[in-house]
Amino acid sequence: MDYITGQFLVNLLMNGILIGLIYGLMALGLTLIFSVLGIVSFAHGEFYMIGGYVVYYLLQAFGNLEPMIAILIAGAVTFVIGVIFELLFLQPMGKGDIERPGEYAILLTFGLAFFLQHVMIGIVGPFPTKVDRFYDFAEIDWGWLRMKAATVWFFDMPISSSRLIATGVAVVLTALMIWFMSKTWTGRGLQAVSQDRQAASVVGINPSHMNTLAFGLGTMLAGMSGAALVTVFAWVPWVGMPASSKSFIIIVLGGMGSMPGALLGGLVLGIVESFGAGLYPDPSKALAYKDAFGLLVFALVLLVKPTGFFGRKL
Amino acid sequence: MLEIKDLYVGYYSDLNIIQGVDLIAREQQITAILGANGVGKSTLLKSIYGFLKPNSGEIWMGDRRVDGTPTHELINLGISYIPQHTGLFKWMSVEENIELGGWTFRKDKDRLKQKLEESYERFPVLKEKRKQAAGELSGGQQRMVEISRTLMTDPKVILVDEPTAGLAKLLSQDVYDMLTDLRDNDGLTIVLVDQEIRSALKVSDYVYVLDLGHNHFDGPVDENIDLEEVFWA
Amino acid sequence: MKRIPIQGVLLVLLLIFAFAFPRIMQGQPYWLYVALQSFFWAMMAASWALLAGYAGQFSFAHIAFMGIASYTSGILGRDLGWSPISGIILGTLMAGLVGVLVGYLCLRLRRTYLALFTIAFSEIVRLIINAEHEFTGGPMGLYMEPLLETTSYVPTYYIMLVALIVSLAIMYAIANSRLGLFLRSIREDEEAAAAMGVHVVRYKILAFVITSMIAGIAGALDHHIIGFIAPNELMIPRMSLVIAMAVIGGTESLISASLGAIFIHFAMEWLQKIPVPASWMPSLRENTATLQQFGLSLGEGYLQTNAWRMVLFGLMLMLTLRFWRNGLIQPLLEKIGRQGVAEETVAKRKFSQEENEIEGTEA
Amino acid sequence: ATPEVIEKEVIVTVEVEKEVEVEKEVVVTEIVEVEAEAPPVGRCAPMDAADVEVIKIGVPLPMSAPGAVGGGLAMQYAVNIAVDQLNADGGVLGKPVQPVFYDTASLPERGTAAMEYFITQECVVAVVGEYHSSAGVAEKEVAHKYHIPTVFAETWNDTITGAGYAEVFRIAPASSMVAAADVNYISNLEGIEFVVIVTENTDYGLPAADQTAEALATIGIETEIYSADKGVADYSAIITRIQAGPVPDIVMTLTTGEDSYNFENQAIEAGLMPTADTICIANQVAIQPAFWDAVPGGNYCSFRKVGLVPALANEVTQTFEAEYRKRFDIFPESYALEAYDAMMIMANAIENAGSLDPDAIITALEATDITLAQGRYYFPYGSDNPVPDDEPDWMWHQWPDPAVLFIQYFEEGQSATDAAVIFPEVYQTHDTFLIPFGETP
Amino acid sequence: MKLEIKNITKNFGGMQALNNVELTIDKSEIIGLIGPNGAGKTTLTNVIDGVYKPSEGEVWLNDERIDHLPPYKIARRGLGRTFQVTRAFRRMTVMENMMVPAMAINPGAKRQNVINKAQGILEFLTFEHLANEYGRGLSGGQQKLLELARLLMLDPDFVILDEPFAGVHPTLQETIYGYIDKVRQEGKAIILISHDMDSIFTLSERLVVLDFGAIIADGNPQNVKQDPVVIKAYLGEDEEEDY
Ligand SMILES: Nc1ncnc2c1ncn2[C@@H]1O[C@H](COP(=O)(O)OP(=O)(O)OP(=O)(O)O)[C@@H](O)[C@H]1O
Ligand SMILES: Nc1ncnc2c1ncn2[C@@H]1O[C@H](COP(=O)(O)OP(=O)(O)OP(=O)(O)O)[C@@H](O)[C@H]1O
Ligand SMILES: [Mg+2]
Ligand SMILES: [Mg+2]
Repeated sequence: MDYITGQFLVNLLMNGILIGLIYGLMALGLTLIFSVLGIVSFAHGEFYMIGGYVVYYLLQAFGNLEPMIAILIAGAVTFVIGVIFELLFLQPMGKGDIERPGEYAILLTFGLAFFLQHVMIGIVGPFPTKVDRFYDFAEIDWGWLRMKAATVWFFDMPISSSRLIATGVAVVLTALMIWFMSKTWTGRGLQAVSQDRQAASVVGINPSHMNTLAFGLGTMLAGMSGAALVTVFAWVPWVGMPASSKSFIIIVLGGMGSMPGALLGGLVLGIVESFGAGLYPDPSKALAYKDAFGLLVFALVLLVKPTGFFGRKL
Repeated sequence: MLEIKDLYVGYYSDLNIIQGVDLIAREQQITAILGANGVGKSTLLKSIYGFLKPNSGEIWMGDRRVDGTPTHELINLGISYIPQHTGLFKWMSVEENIELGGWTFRKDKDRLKQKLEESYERFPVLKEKRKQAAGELSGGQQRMVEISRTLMTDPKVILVDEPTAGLAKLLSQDVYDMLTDLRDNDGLTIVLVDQEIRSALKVSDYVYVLDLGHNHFDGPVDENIDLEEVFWA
Repeated sequence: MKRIPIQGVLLVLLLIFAFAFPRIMQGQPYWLYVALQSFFWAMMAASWALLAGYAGQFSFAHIAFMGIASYTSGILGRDLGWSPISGIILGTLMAGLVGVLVGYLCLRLRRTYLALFTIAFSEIVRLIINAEHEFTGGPMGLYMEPLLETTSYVPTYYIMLVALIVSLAIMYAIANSRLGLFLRSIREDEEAAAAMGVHVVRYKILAFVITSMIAGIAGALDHHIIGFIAPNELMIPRMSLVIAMAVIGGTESLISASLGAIFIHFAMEWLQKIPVPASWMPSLRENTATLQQFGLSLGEGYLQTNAWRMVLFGLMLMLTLRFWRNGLIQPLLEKIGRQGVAEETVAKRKFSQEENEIEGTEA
Repeated sequence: ATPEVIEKEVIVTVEVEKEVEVEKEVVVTEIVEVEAEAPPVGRCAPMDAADVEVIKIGVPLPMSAPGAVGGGLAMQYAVNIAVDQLNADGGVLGKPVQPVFYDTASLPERGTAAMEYFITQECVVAVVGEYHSSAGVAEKEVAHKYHIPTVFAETWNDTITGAGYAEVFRIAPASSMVAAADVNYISNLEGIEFVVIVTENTDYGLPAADQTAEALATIGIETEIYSADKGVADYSAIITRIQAGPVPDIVMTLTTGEDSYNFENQAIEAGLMPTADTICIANQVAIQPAFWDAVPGGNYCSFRKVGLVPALANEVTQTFEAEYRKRFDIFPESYALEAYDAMMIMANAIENAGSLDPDAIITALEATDITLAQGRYYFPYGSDNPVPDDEPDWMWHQWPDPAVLFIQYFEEGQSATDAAVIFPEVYQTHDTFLIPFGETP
Repeated sequence: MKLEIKNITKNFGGMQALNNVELTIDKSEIIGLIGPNGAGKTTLTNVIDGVYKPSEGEVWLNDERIDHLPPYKIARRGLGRTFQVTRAFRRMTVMENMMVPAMAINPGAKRQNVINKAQGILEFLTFEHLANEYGRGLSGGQQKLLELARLLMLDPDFVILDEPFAGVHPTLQETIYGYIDKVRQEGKAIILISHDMDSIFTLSERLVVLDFGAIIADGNPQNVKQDPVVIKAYLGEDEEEDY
């Protein structure tokens, strides 16, 4: 236990915050889908996976493509796939033909997850690939802040630069989404549908379109987060499965359907996992239980406050 | 204005709830649709408003045939619907709720602003509460928001389903006053489904009584109206 | 009403077929083995259908109960030398006990929240079994003493078949008793049910206990037959498979759900290779290299799908849900057996209308 | 296939009836004997190659979750390469060879199903393959039950061969062998006192880590094991934790695939390894070019490789590698090489046996002496030469020398072929057990 | 037959829905409970019924404290209520809907007896032709009737009717009047919540008025009707009676 020092705890916290923002990025799209369609997509991670691969192959083909553009293209690709899927399979749900849409959607997206994942295995093969960090940092040394191409030291605490970039993307995307949802007409239309479908159609909003749009935007965000994170993690066709389960946890922690909630939920999860794994007495099991710590907090939150931190009260 | 010809609608393929109903909602009048429970009044409204697809028959709006038109497009034709239970966006502010009523002309900022002002003039309470979440309002105020939202689009016809069920007397009086006001001052055509037969008769100009899927009785509301037929069940 | 016997006749035929199966499949132990595994899935799917379809508890914890019972029995056998039978009994009780706990914790959770909570529960169970390998065998798995000292699948086939029939009978009785009625009323509206005097807490927990015990006994039996269990079997995709089976069969009927499971299990086996018309073979053979590139391979008159099997499965699940929303088997059974409620209502309504009309003309 | 089965059964019952006629008291024991000796009903492979059109060989592999799909698909492709080569050379016993694949998904239950399917439905003559021990342990039982010769390609669990079944052979190392090799290497380094092992929580990783730790303890080296579930993408918490403790002399990665890349990359970015004080031993997937994309700072990491040095690859290896690259464009992993070799060994044994009789094939397998992609294969202990008391049980039908090499990169982006072989001494390319951090040999 | 509501307060977050409500009912009578929308009438029902736990105060039924009992126990002690917003079991038939309360309170009940009883009630409420219709296939008014039908199956000694007339056709309202009369004659107590003043004044023997969660009047209907506070809060000035 003598390894537990102040510096150690600060490092754990810092790790937790960074990975937490990244987790938040993963969950952003899922929370949008949940808020409008009222469903959890089990294929969320697969769109995340596809986003990553799109960037990988784009950068393979056009080596000097601006990475941020690659991220946008990845978003466009997953948007299209999401829209097609929604039109083919989720539309009857919007029409109110489905008795229990939540469960219907869980199963349907589970089938989609299977489908996408194994098709990708067939196409790209099962071996891990990865994209190197998008940008090299300039070299500086100010004592408290040192930077090198791949790593930044903040008060002697090493932080990977690709993670920093990904968290930057996370914050920007979340801000954009919040702005979009509250300030644009389309965003308000989405909100309206999420709160009362019938009323929305009574004012002239086409709820089916909004459903399609929301699902597409959700998968787009999933794709973009994958695109940003393919520099952080090694990529395989099944990389989406843990991303999905993390996202489930996060949207519940943050309050289903809340955008800032997604980031906050991600932070909580990241910090809990970090401290759990850092402080669990038996080192050989510390990491084995890392997911369990998150799940435990998740279960507790569900039991104590099912609406999450940012959940709607009414 | 709104005309229904020999309409057949149902929930199962081989059973029509509405079996050959004919109905005309005359311009600038309140047309009441009455009848026992389960005769198909709500079903009729739902089919006019595109939630249910007619099996046969026609629905005309002016000289345009509208059966089969999706709900969100009807609004462009000037038909609006106030369902029985309030359908507000509970977590949005009052102002956002009313503004969303202007969805179909959302690009036209000036018109939006003007219509919003009109709503506030009609219901000054709402102006005070405009930043409050709609779900926190009392039942009557929620009705006001809903009506304001419906009026944003300048509809020609409004369909209203049991607007006062469960409303306190004072409030339901307000609602009926509002309906007559809309007819008299804004020139709207109103189709009213109600079980509050007495109150409905007081405000309406023409009444239809339905019997299990059929027309049973209809006639203008005046001193000569056959009350027996209206209360028939 | 008079058509109900058809369903009964079908059931009897089905039973006769099931009991005769080992004779029909004599010398084909593979199909016997597949069948006995399918009974395991059928028990899982049917008990899940009781929990989700009747009681409305869309839970992912079922696979964990299966695992808890199996591991309990396996560990008792390994450390204390308990016989499989006593192990299975205690394991089942253990699953029931944990069922009480989970049922209790889930009291306040509905729908998607319940699904997510139970996923978390299942994962925690699996992670613990995986991590505490000194005790559970961890990822290396745990040997389970064989149920019978025989390599033939005939006796084990009958054991699983009887287990399935008995558990179905029990669940059928439950579903059609007061308990079933209460469970459905709870599914529809808990508060209203409570206001009518239904002891919601008790019945909800009871639903968890009963179904998790059936999952438990299915798992413990099956793993004593396999002789081995590994934590991988508790993974969420396997639970999703159970749910898919029940849904494809139809969640509101136990028989449908179990037939769905048997059907899917056989279909998944069958999908290992799909037959190809002889006329295709030459052109396929020319492209063997390409096929191999994508993980497909050729046999005589068939194509081995291997990894693509899962793609087909995903597609099948999506299409079934989309186009046969009540499952594949349940509507079939309803068609054969009984007029739908809708039709009955239609008839009655028409009748009452006619009566009205007659009265009308008389008056 | 079915008609043969029925015939067989008839024979068995007739025999029993005959006994009954002879004498009642003997009957009981006789029946038992007959039943015990009769091959279990269902096995349908013929004994004579003349009776078949193709010789079928079963190949159980994980091709869906929770199995390691990557391993399964690579091995499937490798087996196909082997079969194509065999058939191009005229097949076995003049008949073409046909592999029959089955997805076992790392589950024991699927393993049993696979074997039953191969043996009773497809009438395979032999079985080769499997990646996961968890499925393998179940498969070996069925192989034993039907007396079907089986060569396991990549299942490390000691008990696979430890059970001593006549039918079961293995060309992958037993996990104890790998642990021994690790310890052997580490004991050759100087000043090693504290080793950190990061392992995955699987049937491969945990036993490997435990055995290594145990063996290191015998030479006085302290170890600390961190185990993680597959798919844990973020290792920062325990990297921080390792850094907070005493500086390890070695950090050894026993996670596989993308997980190892993630750990190594994060550990390197955090400055945990490799440093002047800490040696980095990466997982064997470091052999792939993708390693440099995934772990850009991975220079001076060494990794363990089972099988021949790329530089020393023989002709078979090279031909195979060329074929393999057509699909995956990467250097074949050891399990791909093993799958290829396993199929070749089996074909060779059938050819030598001159018949499809399992006993003949097993005898031929025991007499294997052939050089393939991974080196020269032979099985020192078998029915003629039982495992001696001073050797562990799992040496039964076990290929004793899968080469376990340590290779180290010393230039960024270096190809595995150019990297330095540092252990064992015989293969050393730079006369050293370790190229110190930052130095060029 | 005694229901005592002692000093009940109920808060939702910062909102006080009930404020020190005191009410005693100790003989079989029909009590009209009225008040503006949002006054707390339904909330009071829910507190009595055990759906909500009161923030403060106690509820006693026949000298037993019931405010901490779960709803099903309260139902079994003979207190039944209907829901203002109807809550039919949507995927169960009308018959099954009605079997639930009967079987829940009487474990030994014979299925056939229950069905017979239900049949009788359905006839009484004139929708026996819908016995096999699913709950979701009922019209708004029919769902109201189903609420009542289930209550009849429960056969409680103490009945709370929350807006039984809203959306129900006048002819059927008469039927419900008939039911209320019958129950009254059996010596049971009824709390009737309604905004339909005609019905309230016709039926009730005692009137309780809630406003902002507090009782502002309690007594003889004729007196309450004249109470200026009540008129201001709820009834309004123009008391006209036609038809
Ligand atoms: N979703 C549905 N599925 C099947 N049948 C339905 C459905 N909704 C209504 N019905 C049937 O249609 C008939 C008419 O229903 P509708 O709701 O139109 O009645 P209504 O005239 O509005 O009655 P009320 O005054 O009680 O609201 C009812 O008898 C009911 O059984
Ligand atoms: N679950 C709840 N959470 C928060 N506030 C609530 C809740 N239930 C009721 N309220 C609030 O309590 C107040 C009283 O509501 P209640 O339903 O008891 O009114 P009521 O007298 O029955 O009105 P109505 O005549 O419209 O049915 C209202 O302001 C309502 O918004
Ligand atoms: Mg209606
Ligand atoms: Mg109320």
